[in-house]
Amino acid sequence: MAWTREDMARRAAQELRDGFYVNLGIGIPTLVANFIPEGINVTLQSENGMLGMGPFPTEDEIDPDLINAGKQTITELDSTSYFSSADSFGMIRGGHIALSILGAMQVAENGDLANWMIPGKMVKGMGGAMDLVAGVKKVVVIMDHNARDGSAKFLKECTLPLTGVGVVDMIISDVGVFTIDDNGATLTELAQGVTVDEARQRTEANFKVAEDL
Amino acid sequence: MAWTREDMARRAAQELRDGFYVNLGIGIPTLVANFIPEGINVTLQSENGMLGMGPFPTEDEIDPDLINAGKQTITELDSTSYFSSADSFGMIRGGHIALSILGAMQVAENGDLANWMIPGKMVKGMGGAMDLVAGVKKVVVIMDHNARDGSAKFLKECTLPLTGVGVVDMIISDVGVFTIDDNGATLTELAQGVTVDEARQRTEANFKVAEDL
Amino acid sequence: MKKPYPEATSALEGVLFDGMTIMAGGFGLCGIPENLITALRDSGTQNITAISNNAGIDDFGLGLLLQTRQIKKMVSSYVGENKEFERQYLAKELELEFNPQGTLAERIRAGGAGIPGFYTKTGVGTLIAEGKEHKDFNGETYILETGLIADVSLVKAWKGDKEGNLIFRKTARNFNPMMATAGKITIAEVEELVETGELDPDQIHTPGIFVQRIIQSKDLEKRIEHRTTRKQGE
Amino acid sequence: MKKPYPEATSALEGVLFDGMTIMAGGFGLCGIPENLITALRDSGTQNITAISNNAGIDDFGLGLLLQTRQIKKMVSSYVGENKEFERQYLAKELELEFNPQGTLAERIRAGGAGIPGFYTKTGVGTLIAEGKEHKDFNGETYILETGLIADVSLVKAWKGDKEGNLIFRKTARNFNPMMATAGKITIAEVEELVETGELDPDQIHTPGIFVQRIIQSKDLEKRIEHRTTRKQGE
Repeated sequence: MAWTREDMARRAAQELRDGFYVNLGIGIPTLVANFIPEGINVTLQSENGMLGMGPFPTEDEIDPDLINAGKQTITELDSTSYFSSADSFGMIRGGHIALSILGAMQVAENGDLANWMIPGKMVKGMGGAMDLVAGVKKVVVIMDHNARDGSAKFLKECTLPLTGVGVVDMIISDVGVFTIDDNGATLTELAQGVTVDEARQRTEANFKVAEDL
Repeated sequence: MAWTREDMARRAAQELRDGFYVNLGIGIPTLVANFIPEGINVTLQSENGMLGMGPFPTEDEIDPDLINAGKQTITELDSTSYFSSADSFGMIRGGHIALSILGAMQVAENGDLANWMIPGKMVKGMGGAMDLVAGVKKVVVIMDHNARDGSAKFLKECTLPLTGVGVVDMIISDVGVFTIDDNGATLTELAQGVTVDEARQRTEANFKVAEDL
Repeated sequence: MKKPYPEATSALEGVLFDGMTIMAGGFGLCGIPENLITALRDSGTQNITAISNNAGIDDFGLGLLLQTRQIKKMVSSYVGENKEFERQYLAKELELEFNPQGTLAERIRAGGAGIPGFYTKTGVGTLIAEGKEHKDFNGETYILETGLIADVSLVKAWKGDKEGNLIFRKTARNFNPMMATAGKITIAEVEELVETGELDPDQIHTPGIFVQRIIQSKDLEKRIEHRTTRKQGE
Repeated sequence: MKKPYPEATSALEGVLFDGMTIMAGGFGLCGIPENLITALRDSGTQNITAISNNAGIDDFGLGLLLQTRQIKKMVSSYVGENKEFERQYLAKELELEFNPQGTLAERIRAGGAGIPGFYTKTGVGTLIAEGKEHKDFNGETYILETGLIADVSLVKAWKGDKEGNLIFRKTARNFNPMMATAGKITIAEVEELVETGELDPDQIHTPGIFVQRIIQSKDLEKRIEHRTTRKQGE
């Protein structure tokens, strides 16, 4: 029984450290906010110009001037500040955000990331993804380990157009956790019920296996 | 009887147009604010981060957090806004200021300006002068036509290190008014009691003389 | 030099021309100049290059100008919310230039601040970097991006005064402040147009020097794209 | 991750080292981090490279660190107010790098925003341009300037909260906001340290992400360089 989306989000939340400023992508990464460990205080950045993102609003609290980067209505906190898009991406590009958690279509064993474009299909645009992976100190990908057709998404080389080169530091998938550094990829954790063999079978990328597995 | 400092400031004020945003340098240029024509509304920028500079304060109004680029205490107006030095020079560099009026050590007939440094002497720094002359749409110099030793300051070529190349559009001196454009310099007005001959005698630069003189 | 205009149509008078470049503020439908976009549509101006983070939705925001085929080219970071956009793009009726969102924001800021080019590591090694100058600083590779300016910038603020000083509200700020600096002519619409002196000078986000014309918005809809809520007490 | 510190000396603990680069906010004596400068002097840190628009006066501001010979190099736009500076410079005891004020401000902003280099026309054809890369954009020549960062930035704000959010007052803002973004560690001193939530989120000039430590200033002098007045009724 591999990890569910919630399991992945819960595992990603363990990467948070007290005092971190964090940017969460759309989709599963958004769920990470639900699993922030007790005693850990993190501040969520929304790249459309907000630091200190609160929960979704109640019906009464909805404010059309207050949305996140996924264009969802949200709320503010005591600690909140607002700023322009230029200042927001100055923050991101300047390396002030500790951690970005986002989704992926493909990741390569050297950390290359593809998550914005499928040639031949209508392209919606990269939004802030290229800026985030280029600027944020640590990039964690949460993704289903395989595509719907079963093909591998963790590859020797990405076949889709890249979002960034060598930018991914960690993959959290239903199979487990992989870290990527200058020495390549390493499987460091397995989801319950998943074996190293299954992980290998479902992966095209080369990876080492941590000694304790 | 050539122009006094007040005469020069009064003449410079005639370059102001309604709605202009203007930056006035330290010294005689500051006096221009006293001669703004009736019905003309101009907004003074102070490059340390203020738009809408008011008059000097009364003793009661002095505020150490409110100074101009000459580090003098000043006051604010109803229209005032404050901003950072980066935003202030973005405004200047981006061409949003219509007119800068400043002093000069030397001006060349092609509009080169030298006003920040005398080699061999202690150099205080250029402050914002290089940014202003590079970014502001029209640059007017107010200066004594000759140095204390009688030597010319309006030259064929500047001998002092430059503040900007080809940046001066107009000189207002005790001798009169010179305009400078791609066709060179032209004497367009004479101070009362000054002849074209005297202007030539006191100038090294080549200049044409306007037909009406 | 009176900046206030009675409404959007008159505020656009004399500054529009076919083939022009327009910047329009907003992120999604948040903080968009609704009145000015409608007036621009009604003006019939053709072959517009529109610089805006998004392209609106089919029947709101810049989508209105797509419906009428007034836009020739979009410069954006994300256009995923607009079906008409997709149709025109796939039919090659519309040009599209994608910029990473931070690069787009910085290019606009640079344009307004007299910076013709800057280096960024965003997009290095991707399609975005193709044909762009590469340069190393301290052992890392960066690409050269250029400043952007517009013939007219349309921005939306919360409050403004008669000098054109603007204050934005919450995440409706987004691209508006930079676009205000990057328009040869900037026209602002504000929810509340107040007398000069009513805004605290320390809190002004956009100094009036950047705003040539200003109107008070009428009948703002402020549509919400994704109304996401939690239950009371959750 | 508690940001508030009891006073300047403890706020500087563990982040200082000989040969370090410091940014210090302020324009003239306006908006300078008085307490932090005094504490830096008392720390005895040597061979400092100080990036600051000015160098203080003989007995105030960064002048205090010149008296004690703790500064090896200044990066400034104007140092005309300081006799001790002049003496040390002429005696070659002090290095000096002049930057045009706007270039200095932009270099600091760039450093904080991850921009390693940008082009400007400021200084083209002057001594400032010597040895710098020149590049043409649209037929005009510009020079390449680089981003600046500091090991520690010392900034002064009016109000701050315990998250490090800052609000500046009037022209005391000046270089402080950019320097806050460009310090690997940024330490702020504020006239009023308030509880988180007391500052309006739309009015925060420097978001807390840029501020690692914060103190409330004690015994501020806020000295005035040129007390210039008009008579009542003038």
